[in-house]
Amino acid sequence: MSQLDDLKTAIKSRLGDLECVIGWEQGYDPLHATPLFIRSEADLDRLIIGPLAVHNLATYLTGWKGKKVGVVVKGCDSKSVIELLNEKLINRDDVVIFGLCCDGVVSQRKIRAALPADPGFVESVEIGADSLKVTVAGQAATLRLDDVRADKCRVCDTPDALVSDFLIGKAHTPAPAPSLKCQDEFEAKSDAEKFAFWQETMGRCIRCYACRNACPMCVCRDYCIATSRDPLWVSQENLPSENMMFQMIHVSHLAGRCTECGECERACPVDIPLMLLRRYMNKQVRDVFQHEAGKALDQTPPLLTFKVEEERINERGW
Amino acid sequence: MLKVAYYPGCSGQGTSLEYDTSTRAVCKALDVELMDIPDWSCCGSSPAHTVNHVLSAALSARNLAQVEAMGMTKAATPCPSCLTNLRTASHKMDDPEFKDKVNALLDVPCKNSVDTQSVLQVLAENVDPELIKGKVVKPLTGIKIACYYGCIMNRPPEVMRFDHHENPMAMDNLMALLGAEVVPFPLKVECCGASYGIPRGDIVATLSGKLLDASRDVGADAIVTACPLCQMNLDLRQGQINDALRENFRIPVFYYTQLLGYALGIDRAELGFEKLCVDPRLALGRIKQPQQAM
Amino acid sequence: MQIFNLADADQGFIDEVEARSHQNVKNCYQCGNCTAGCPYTFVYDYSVSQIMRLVQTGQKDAILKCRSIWLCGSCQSCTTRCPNKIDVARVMDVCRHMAREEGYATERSVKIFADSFLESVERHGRAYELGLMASYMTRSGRVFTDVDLAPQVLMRGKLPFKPHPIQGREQVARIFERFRKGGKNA
Amino acid sequence: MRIGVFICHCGSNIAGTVDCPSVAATALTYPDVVFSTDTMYACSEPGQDAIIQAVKDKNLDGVVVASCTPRMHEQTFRRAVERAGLNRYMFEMANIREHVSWIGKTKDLNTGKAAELVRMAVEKLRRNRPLMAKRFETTKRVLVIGGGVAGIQAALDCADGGQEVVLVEREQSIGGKMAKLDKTFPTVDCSSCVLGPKMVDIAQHPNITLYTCAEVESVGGYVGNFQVTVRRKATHVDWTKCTGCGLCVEKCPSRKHPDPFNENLCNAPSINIPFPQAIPKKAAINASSCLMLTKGKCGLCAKVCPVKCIDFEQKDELVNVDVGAIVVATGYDLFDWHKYPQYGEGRYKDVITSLQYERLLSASGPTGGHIKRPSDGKEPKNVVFIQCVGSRDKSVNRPYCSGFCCMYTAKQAILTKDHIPDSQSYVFYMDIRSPGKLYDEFVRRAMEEYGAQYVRGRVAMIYPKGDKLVVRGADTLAGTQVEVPADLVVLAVGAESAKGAVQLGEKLRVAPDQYGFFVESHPKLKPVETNTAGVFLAGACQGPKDIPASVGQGSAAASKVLGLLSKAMLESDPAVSRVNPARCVGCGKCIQTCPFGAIKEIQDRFGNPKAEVIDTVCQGCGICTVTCPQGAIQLEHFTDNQILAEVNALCPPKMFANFE
Amino acid sequence: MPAQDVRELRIVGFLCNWCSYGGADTAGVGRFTQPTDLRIIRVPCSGRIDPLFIVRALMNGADGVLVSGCHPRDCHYAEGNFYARRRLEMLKRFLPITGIDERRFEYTWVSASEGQRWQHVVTEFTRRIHELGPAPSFNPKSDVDWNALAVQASQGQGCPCHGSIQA
Repeated sequence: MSQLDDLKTAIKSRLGDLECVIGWEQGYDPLHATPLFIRSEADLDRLIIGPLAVHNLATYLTGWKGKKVGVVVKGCDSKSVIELLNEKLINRDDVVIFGLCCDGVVSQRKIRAALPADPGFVESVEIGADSLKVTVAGQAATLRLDDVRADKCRVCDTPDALVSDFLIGKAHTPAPAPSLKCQDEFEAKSDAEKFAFWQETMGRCIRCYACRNACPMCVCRDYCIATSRDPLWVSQENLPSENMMFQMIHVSHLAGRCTECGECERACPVDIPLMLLRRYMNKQVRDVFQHEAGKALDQTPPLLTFKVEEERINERGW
Repeated sequence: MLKVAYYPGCSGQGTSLEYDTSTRAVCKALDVELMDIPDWSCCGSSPAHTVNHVLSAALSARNLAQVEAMGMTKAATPCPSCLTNLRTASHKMDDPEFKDKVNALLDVPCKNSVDTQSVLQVLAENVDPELIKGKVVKPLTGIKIACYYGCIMNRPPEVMRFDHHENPMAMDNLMALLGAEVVPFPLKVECCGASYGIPRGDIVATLSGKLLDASRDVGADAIVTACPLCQMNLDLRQGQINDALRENFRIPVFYYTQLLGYALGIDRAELGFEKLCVDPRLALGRIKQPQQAM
Repeated sequence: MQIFNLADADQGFIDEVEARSHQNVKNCYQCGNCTAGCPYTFVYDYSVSQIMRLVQTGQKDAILKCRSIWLCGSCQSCTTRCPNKIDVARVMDVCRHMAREEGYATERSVKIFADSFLESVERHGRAYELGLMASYMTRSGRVFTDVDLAPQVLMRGKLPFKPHPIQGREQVARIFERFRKGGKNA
Repeated sequence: MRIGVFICHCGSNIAGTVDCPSVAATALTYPDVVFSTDTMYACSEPGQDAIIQAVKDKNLDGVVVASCTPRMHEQTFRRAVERAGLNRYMFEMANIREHVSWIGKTKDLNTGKAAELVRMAVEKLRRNRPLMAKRFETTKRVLVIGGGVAGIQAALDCADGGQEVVLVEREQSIGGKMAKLDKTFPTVDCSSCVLGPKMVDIAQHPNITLYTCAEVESVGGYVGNFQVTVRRKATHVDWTKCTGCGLCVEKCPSRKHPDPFNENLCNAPSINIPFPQAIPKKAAINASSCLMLTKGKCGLCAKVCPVKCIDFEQKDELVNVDVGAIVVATGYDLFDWHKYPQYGEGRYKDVITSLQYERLLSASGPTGGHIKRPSDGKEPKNVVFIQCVGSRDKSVNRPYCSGFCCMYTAKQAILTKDHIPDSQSYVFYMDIRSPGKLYDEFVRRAMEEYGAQYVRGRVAMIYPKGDKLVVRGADTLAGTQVEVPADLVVLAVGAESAKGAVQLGEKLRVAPDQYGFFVESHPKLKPVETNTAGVFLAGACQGPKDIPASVGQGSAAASKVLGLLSKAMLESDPAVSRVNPARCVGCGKCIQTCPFGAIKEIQDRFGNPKAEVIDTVCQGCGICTVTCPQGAIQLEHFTDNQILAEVNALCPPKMFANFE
Repeated sequence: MPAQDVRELRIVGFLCNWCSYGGADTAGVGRFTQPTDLRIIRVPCSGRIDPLFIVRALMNGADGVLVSGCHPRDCHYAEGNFYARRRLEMLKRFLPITGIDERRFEYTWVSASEGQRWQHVVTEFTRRIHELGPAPSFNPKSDVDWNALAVQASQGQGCPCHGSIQA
């Protein structure tokens, strides 16, 4: 049986106890997926998985807190689930986790860039072993999956769900690249270049909060301090400094909690490479606290605890 | 089968030949393979580190680099003096700056990836006591032994990382395992006078004299050591000590490997009892023959 | 006894001992545990704790001229037992290095023995015990050293008559060569 | 809002390098400032009166004073504005003396800086709001933890002051370490003669409830209203019936476990009364060695007991106690000298601790007060004392001085000579620490009158030779190595924190220092207070102390307790954290990080979890405010908006740059 | 003192009330002269210092931000500086990716008795900030002449925001 069939069987076996199970279905065209909230067996027919199922469905879990739901997660998404569990933002008893062994997902942005012109509506998509055939207006283009793979998949060391009630698919032995070229290149830039870069990108930001809303760890929702008057951290001026302030709030609240699922960057309508900030912060957290959010159950986020002697914080000679 | 790179040390070629041969023999009997380090050189011993620490480390590091060339990470030496030099060199080379200085003196740089242990540590930590017990054919029942470890095999503990720095027990345990009666020897880690035998024989006479005196006090038939220098001071110089202190010690001083080999029934020729200066026969005679022991 | 003017303390000396030994001699509070355990105290002119004190007060001359630093056997008793975790034996070593560099050899026979030993290593790659003895006796003029032991040693074949030169002795010799070029900063 | 600003000259202290009238003039341009003036001494009576007058005349609802540091006069001015009818929190201070006039040399730079600090204070004040202290009733009862001499003193003083006291002691009898001592320095009077009557007072005082064989299980609540659970461990003897006749002790056939009261020098019967003066004088069974409890046969004690009080079925009992204040007097323990391998690690029987030596000296001890060495019972002639065993030694992580060892060693040297006139004592020491009334004289007497040989140096090793122990040390004054053939070696072991102190500290929310001693509020000015209101320290649990210092602290802690409970109602500081339940998502992060347990989880009326601050427990640190991503919990008087207002006052957002 | 020879720069300090603010007071009482650029905000505890305050100051154009609390283990609230240390260390390490020179932010520990140490910290930090010079503004200068628009608005010439529409 295929991975999808296995998944459907597993979901079927538990659907009775659950309000719904969150999965993916085809969106407005065959290239784009959208979340699917499975409430009956009939809904199962629409369920899809595979390289187009990009959304991190863990984002929806806090919204269902207090109700019993199921969720389908890839390896990366499962880290978000773990982090939510560790922070007691969801209850393990209330969530049935259908974990996938994932072969990676695509970046819509890269597909768009790889096609000759903006595709608009895609007629059909055929997924091969290592290629993707996209047909737009009768014209078919074949893309190598490797070329359009999401950045996070290039450095993924957790393709298989780390926590699950059902683990579906064949387990991997991942050998990820140590780092991303784009990240290394950006970090190597001078302060002035980086500063100018963020000035420019933040000038582009329209503060639509899509990055925040897509983030599984942003649990404040309506009470985000970026949009409140008390406290009033960010003015409503559409200035790069205010936009940057908002991003700094986001990154600061994610310090030690971000699982690098990449949803913020994916959701950004003006293509701000937010993962540059996320990955850099996570690197610092790893260096100092040897902590990786979502990698293990029962971890405390490092900023919610301390050690009397911090082995890796060397106070500077003042 | 456990394999370790083997560094015999210069004295193993001369004054402590019997330590080298007996060490090789017992290791073979206990399934520990000693792989000779090709073309090893002198570690510099104490003269080198009293002249300069980098020079001393470089002389040791050349050998560590040889071990690295063998593709090995674990080395063993019977001699505590060599051990100290090799381990101290490694320890100091943990500081990259120091390591650079050392490598500047070498033809082949040392990566500092080798952990050197004494053969005693290798035996104590890797060979199952039950295995040894099972191989004993001549238990040492009847002989009273004082185990003397010397000053540097366990000190300083941060560098040597073996056994206990004030009251080491590895040899005690081994000898007891072989059936000997181990007497509580209070000066296990006191210095014997080290390399001052030649330039300042008086020092050795005093310090080694104290050790002989203490071993007599606790009623030992023999002393067991793990150090060529200690053995030489206590054994070869016992006559000098007697002259200097107007004493009449006649206490044989064995290498632990000799008695271990004896108990395992290894050919006497490989154990070199005849090389001991103080006649060991009386002491060995106290060992009850197996049938008597039963 | 001479009066030492504390204002004459040689700070450069203190700094150099600390830098070369990687020890903070100011940590020493003179409890005497090093002296208490030192087996060589009976032949010293200054006890170990006094050496530490002289370093603390920058009395360079007194230290470099003294006998004790040559007689330390590096048995590690002081280092192991120091309540302030000072590597005292290393400080003693460094004092001896500095004394050597400045041409002191208060305990001449010890220096000659060490020199003879290293010369043997430099020449053969390994210590050649018989050659070393010969060299020592010639240099020190103490030709009767241990002659009483000769019969026992030779009879038991404890000293080979020929050195065991090694193939890499050139490499070893180069270590010494480079060291001499680099001087004390090696 | 109507704000008044007062710029203080502080004589020439400020006016010397700050143009105060110019600062006052600038302040008038700040938003909401309706009145601004400079004044010679704002803190003086006329200065304060002028402020009060201005509040009334100008109808002000907030006041800024720019003068010295708020650490000096914030309280003064708060009281002044209160007298003027304003809430005390409608006041801000700008520090233009310590932070401006006294450190900057250039007058115009100083003046500019002062004006900005005033601006900052004004902007903060604009976001202040009146805060009211909460008043609450207290439970008039005190818990004293630990029945050593410090705890005994604290308990008696509190009880005499009219408060009910619950005294909890872990051991079977109160008395602590002092009860084990033979004599005390520097008077050499009998320890039990001094302590005994106080112990009896504890037993007889109508205000004191004593629980021995008991430990604090949990502590809830806060100053004025703590809820404490005490675990009374099973003694297997009904203490309401036991008369302490001792018949059971006499008949008990099981005498195999070491006697802790006698520092394990001898064995004790399995049912025992630890010492003749024990309070309470009741027998208790050691469950780990009692034949009946381990093997199910014997029961001799039950047979001989005239009042039939033996109860082999007895279980631990939990007792709940409500108290208003807690005194911690858990004392210290002895350093484990086995960490020094050079002293033989216990291989040599005649190397003993100073407290074991006290038991040998004591007439109620295992040798009846005759000094007999443990190995062969012989009377020692050469006795060597080694000081600083586990004190002033970084290598065993005990860099501190235990403070009393020098003194008790001198005492023991004197007593040794008293007991064995032809004996010789040797004391290895590093420095003699004897500051105290008649203390140094006492040490001198040990040397001068009793001939104790004091040797300045540590001991490197002890080794046996024949039936002697050779002690090898240094005489650093002579610069030599020395050896003493000793018959008995007494180690002056240092003090370390009591076992279980760290765990108790967690229950009480009193932080231990890195060595496990409890941290006082202020090392100079609040030595018996802790940072947890209502919890006080007495004796060696705060750091090594001798008897008079412990007793002094016991009394000091008692006076703090009496002062606290003498008030009918307590007031809490209103500058505490407050939760905006609308913003709180109930994630509990604030609860996790609060060092004081001042935040609890509640449920709103929809059953959603929310955080709630217990005003009287919150200490106002603000860790929670930074922890909360929603900004739902705000530290009053230091809210995000208040601090942001200060930041914005100092660094006006750059969007205004174009207007420059 | 070079800092005083040139125009003052904008340096914001966040100090805990119990140790560092007291230390700054002690420096004042001891008349330990310091550069005047620093403005101190008093908070109860370094644990109250949200790293975002520092970001806010930097975004507002502060040239330097200095944070100081009680030495580790000496926190008046037992644990505040332990949390602060983690939070502030993360911020300091993070700044480089934003292109803001991390040397513009520093955190340290000064006790109430360490007046001289406080003088040293302030002097050195101010010297460093002057070496770095004024911080670049995150907001590029606007093309819009706000002053002119404000004048227009005050003269009743319509809403400046919609000036272009009118034109």
